[in-house]
Amino acid sequence: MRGSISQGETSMVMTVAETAPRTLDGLPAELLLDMYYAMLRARRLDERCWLLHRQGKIAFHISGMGHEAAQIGIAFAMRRGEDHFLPYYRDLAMVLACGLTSLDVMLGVFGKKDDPSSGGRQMPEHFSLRSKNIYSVSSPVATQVPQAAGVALAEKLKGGDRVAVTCLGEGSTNQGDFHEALTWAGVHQLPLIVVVENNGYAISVPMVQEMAILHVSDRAGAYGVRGVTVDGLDPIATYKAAKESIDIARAGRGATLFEVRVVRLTPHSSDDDDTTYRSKEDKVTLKASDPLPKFREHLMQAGILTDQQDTEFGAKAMAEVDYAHQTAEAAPYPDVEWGAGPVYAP
Amino acid sequence: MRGSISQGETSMVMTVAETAPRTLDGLPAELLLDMYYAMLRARRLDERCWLLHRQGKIAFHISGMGHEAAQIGIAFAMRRGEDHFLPYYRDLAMVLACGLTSLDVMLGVFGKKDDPSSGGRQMPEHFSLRSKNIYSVSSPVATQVPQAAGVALAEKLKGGDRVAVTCLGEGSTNQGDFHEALTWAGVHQLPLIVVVENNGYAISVPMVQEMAILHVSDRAGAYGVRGVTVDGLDPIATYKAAKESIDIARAGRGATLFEVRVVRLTPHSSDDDDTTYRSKEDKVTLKASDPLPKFREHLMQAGILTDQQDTEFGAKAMAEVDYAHQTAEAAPYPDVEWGAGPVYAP
Amino acid sequence: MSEKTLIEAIREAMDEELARNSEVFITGEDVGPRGGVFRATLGLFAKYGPTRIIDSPLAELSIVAVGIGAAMNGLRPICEIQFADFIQPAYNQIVNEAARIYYRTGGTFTVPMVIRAPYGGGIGGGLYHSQSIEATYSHVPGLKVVIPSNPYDAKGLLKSAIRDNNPVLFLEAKKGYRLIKGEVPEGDYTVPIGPANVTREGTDLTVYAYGMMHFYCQQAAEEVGKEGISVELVDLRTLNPLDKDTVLNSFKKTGKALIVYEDNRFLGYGAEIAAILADEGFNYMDAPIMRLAGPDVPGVPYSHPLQDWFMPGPKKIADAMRKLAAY
Amino acid sequence: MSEKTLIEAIREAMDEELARNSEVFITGEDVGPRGGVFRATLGLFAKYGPTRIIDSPLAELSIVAVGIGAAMNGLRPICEIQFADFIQPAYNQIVNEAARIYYRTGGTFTVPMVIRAPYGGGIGGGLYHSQSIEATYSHVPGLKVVIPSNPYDAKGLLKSAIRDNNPVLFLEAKKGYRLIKGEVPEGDYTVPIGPANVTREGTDLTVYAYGMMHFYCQQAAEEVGKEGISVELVDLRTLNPLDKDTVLNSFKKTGKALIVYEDNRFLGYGAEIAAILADEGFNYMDAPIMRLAGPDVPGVPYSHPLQDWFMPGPKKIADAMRKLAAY
Ligand SMILES: Cc1ncc(C[n+]2csc(CCOP(=O)(O)OP(=O)(O)O)c2C)c(N)n1
Ligand SMILES: Cc1ncc(C[n+]2csc(CCOP(=O)(O)OP(=O)(O)O)c2C)c(N)n1
Ligand SMILES: [Mg+2]
Ligand SMILES: [Mg+2]
Repeated sequence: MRGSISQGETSMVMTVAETAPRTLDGLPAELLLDMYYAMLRARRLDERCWLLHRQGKIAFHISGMGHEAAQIGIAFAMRRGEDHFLPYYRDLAMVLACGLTSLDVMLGVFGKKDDPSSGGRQMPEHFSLRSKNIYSVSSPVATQVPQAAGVALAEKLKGGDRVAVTCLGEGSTNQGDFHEALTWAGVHQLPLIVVVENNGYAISVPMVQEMAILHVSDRAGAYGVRGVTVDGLDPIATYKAAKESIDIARAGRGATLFEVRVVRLTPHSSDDDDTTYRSKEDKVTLKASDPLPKFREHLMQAGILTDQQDTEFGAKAMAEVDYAHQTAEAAPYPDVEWGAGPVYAP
Repeated sequence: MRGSISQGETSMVMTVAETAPRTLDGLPAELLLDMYYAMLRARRLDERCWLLHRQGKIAFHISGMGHEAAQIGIAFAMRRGEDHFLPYYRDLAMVLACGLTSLDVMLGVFGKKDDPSSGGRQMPEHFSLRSKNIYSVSSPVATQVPQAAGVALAEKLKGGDRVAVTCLGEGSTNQGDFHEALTWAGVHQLPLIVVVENNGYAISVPMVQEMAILHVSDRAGAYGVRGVTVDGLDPIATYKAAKESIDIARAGRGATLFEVRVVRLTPHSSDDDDTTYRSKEDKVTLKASDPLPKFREHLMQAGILTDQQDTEFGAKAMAEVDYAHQTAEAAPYPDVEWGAGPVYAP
Repeated sequence: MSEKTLIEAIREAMDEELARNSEVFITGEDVGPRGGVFRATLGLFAKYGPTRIIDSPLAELSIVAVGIGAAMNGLRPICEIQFADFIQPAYNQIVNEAARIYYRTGGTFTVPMVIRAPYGGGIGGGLYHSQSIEATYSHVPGLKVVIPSNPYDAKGLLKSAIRDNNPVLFLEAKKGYRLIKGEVPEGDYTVPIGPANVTREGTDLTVYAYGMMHFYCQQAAEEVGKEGISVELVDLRTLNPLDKDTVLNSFKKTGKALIVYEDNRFLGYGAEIAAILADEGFNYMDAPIMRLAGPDVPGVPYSHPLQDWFMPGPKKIADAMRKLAAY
Repeated sequence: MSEKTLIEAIREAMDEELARNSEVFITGEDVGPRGGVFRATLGLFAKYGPTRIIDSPLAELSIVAVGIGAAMNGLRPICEIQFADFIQPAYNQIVNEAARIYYRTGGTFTVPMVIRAPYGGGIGGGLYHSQSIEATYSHVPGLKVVIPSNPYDAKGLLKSAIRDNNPVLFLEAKKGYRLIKGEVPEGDYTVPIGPANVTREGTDLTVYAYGMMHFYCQQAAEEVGKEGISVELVDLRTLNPLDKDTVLNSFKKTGKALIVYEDNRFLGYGAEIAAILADEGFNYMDAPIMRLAGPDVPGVPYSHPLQDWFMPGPKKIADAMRKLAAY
């Protein structure tokens, strides 16, 4: 199978005005603009998928809207494309930041032959990209967490300095897989970050029905690992906390259970209808939490982002998404022989 | 199948000297002597099983020696035979206290037809006794814990006032089953006591290889349930703490993760040889922790137990064990048709 | 009597049993206000409240294990697994626990519970929303495995399952939830767990199927019937314990057997039917015992040309019928 | 060359592969200083230390999942499961994960790992220390399943499994660990995963078996040979993917088949062999395809009369051979 397809993707070279401030909250403007663009692009791509679904052009989509700030904060704290990353289905912004292209994602969404994650074998949002150490998303939740412990253990045994980062939802922390993974993380002081993207719901089930604690990071004490909760609507706070956790892990000083509080701006997936369990008012409140306009505002107020720059970013993102969408739509389906295998590696 | 066989078992009517003190550590002498006898009897039965194994008369034994004080402390805090009890294989003292007889146990050890736990279908120490709400021990560890959550949930749904008590070893808390059970316990504030009999080893693996925490009760915080650690070598301390936890559970105020620190005086089972992982010195230290002579000493010093009484207890226990052993050894094996089923309940 | 879909029949069975017996309760992911992701429990939360319809944590092992415990303590849980694919974390609790407790306690403890799970492919679900799990679980003595092929049976069999004193895995063809319709009487009736059903009489060959594949086999039998091929169709319905008599009797009549299932072929359910026929039906064999099944790849692939390639359907089935008839 | 037991051969294979390739490591319960409860890893901790021989927490799901992760990140884990019975908590990780990762990533990720587990009854282990799990796992495309029947094959097959780029479930007949002895060459050699082995040539009937049952079949074949019954014995060795050619070729020669396995009969491994023969071997069938297997009860009962009743052994096998020969 194929590698990642980058043709037609524009690089993220930034043109920051000479006069703009060079740092904000201790972070360089270039980094912040990169982060902003990464969030924006993910959002545009995500929106396009919903549109394609409404148009009946794709069969399924599951979305990361509302999670982007957290994901980008974490991704930018990693050695992206080198550190091991075991994502879950909401990690669109994060896999884009780590090396999948918009076209790669769209090829998966359309189930096309050149989808680098699976060649059309897996459902949309079941990301993977071997060349960038993005491991394969599975559907049964939380299975990736003890696998990530294994990836981290191997790293330690090999004497490497990569960390393993894995993500899951707060509801999924109820699976035995999570528990067993954290146990290994504690016993072996693994270079592992277990990110819990806590959006308060497991499909329709609110957190209070899922667990009798306020913070998922409270679970860290059960395993002798660090526990951290950050505001995942704030990419800067997330970035800083993630950086610290990753540095600790890389230095061989152990794992962190890293909770980011986020919001799920959409229904669970394109198959879901959330009107039975979220009121209209709730959804209005939700919109107000959207991390993307918040971050835009923050950067603009600091003079890091200008209106013009934002318009340029928007246009660039749209161009990329258009290209990805059109190319993927026109791309060929897999040949039927591709269904048959190979089932076993040589 | 049969109920529990009590013929030949003597009741535990105590003959305490008129002059003896009536309480110790706030507990009545009668209770303490009952507890002492219960520990003693379990020990004698346990020892006999080891002997029978060395003589080649039985194929397997797994022992509770060193756990008796904890088990008896907890059992006596329960409504024995009424509260739901989901034991594990080391709970010999506790199942005896809750309603299995020595003969019942011996019938199981010999794999005989009238074994009330399984009719000889299960291995020794896979206790159960429907009439006393002693649920069935399985071999895969920790499976009983989420089942106990279900028992407790049913109790709550039915509006009953029985609590569910379940036991497992500290190593077994690493299974996903434990994690998922405690999650339910927290969310539904279940009338459940999860007892962890922490003897510091899972077969050969010391606790430090099993988890990166000092107290298993530290895990309670992950679930929003109470966490308690007590000295399981002290039956009085265990009794009091267990009573409090059970009262809370019965009052509908939630579950407790109840850790008892105990010692495993024997190898893991009759199949084990612990010389590869425990030094001779360790074993000497271990012996000094034996809760049975400690409790005897404590009661004697307080004048609750006399030498004569102790001798009488010893003789009674031996008589019971002799009877159980001889009767069980002479008892018939199951007919082969009993292997075939029934497989399904009518 | 009125026409209902498969899922409506299932919902009706649960609704009536909840009303009939206060020991019955439902738990699973999103079964409460959401009414289940397939809406099988729609309206039941509003009707029976949060002590009868309990949204579980996202943890299948515990959904089953809590069910086992509740069943041992006198209730009759219906545990919903969101997709059959996600039952696997509970495998140990089902196989080592639920299925064995009655036997291992010498019959003193029973585990009256139902585990419902939507199974099967053809709905664009990819590897993990398409699985057929019946063979794996039918290999487990102590567990009953039931798959209805139509709404009438679905209601009647589910009621029997809820009243059964054993653990029953009740598998529902999700592809057929809204596609398969049929007459369903109002009110109480049951269909017994055990007997298979000869849903079409014929003389040339016997086709064995269940669930969604039975639905397709009916269409295919109709089709080849026009060409003069007389197909006898056996709807197995209860996969474990199997109604061997009905299986053998039909074979004695036709001497030719085709078994259709969408699970992977190798060691799929049809293997046992074939093995039984090759032993106890040897004297009646007029042709090779044929199986039409899913190919031996690790799951139903997502992309629709690949999914079409994987799934048996009326056309492939009709072809297999023709081939066997011509033998 | 010297005579070794089954378990010595297994230990030797691991020892040599650990020495040969630094990517190989072992994890599992009590595999360290204790050397495993069956002593399969005895001495390896002392030799290779705690970074190559890792005592795991008591949690099988994670033993397998950590193995998967380590394998994806370039190592070659050997995961020891203490008893096959206790592999079930890891079912989801094996079936939904290990077996599917290569396929679901379009071949970009591989999972080169071995899961070793002692299986089978007859050792007084009761329901939970006696299980045969090969049928359940052989139904899983993407996973390889191997069961050696003698020390020579055990060493050679285990080495192949460790070098294989796929997940391999390597099942060891615990009853045979010390009972089965044979010549094992010093040093490196492999036995390929895949080919079955005709371990005895014969003309009257073919017996298919593996692991412990193959051992007993050899004894039974010897016995009935004295009575003039000529048994061809096929040791399947690799259960998935199956060597269908060898299976069919022997059947074409004898026209009679007996499949022996100790797992529950219904949907046990023999069902697939029977189904293949009843289809592709139809033209050669001279008798019913017979199976001798464990009865369909929820486990091997403990008490020895019950265990004897459950287990197939040389006597029962010889009787089945006689019956089939006489058909
Ligand atoms: C083992 C398993 N059970 C059930 C499902 C169905 N399912 C998919 S996502 C989901 C909810 C996940 O909630 P959470 O972990 O909070 O993540 P979120 O979707 O909110 O990001 C469920 C129940 C699944 N994928 N896997
Ligand atoms: C799922 C499972 N895996 C492995 C075993 C084998 N085994 C039996 S007891 C035991 C150790 C248990 O240790 P712990 O939980 O600390 O209890 P203890 O025996 O020390 O009381 C092991 C590994 C088992 N019975 N079940
Ligand atoms: Mg969530
Ligand atoms: Mg222990």
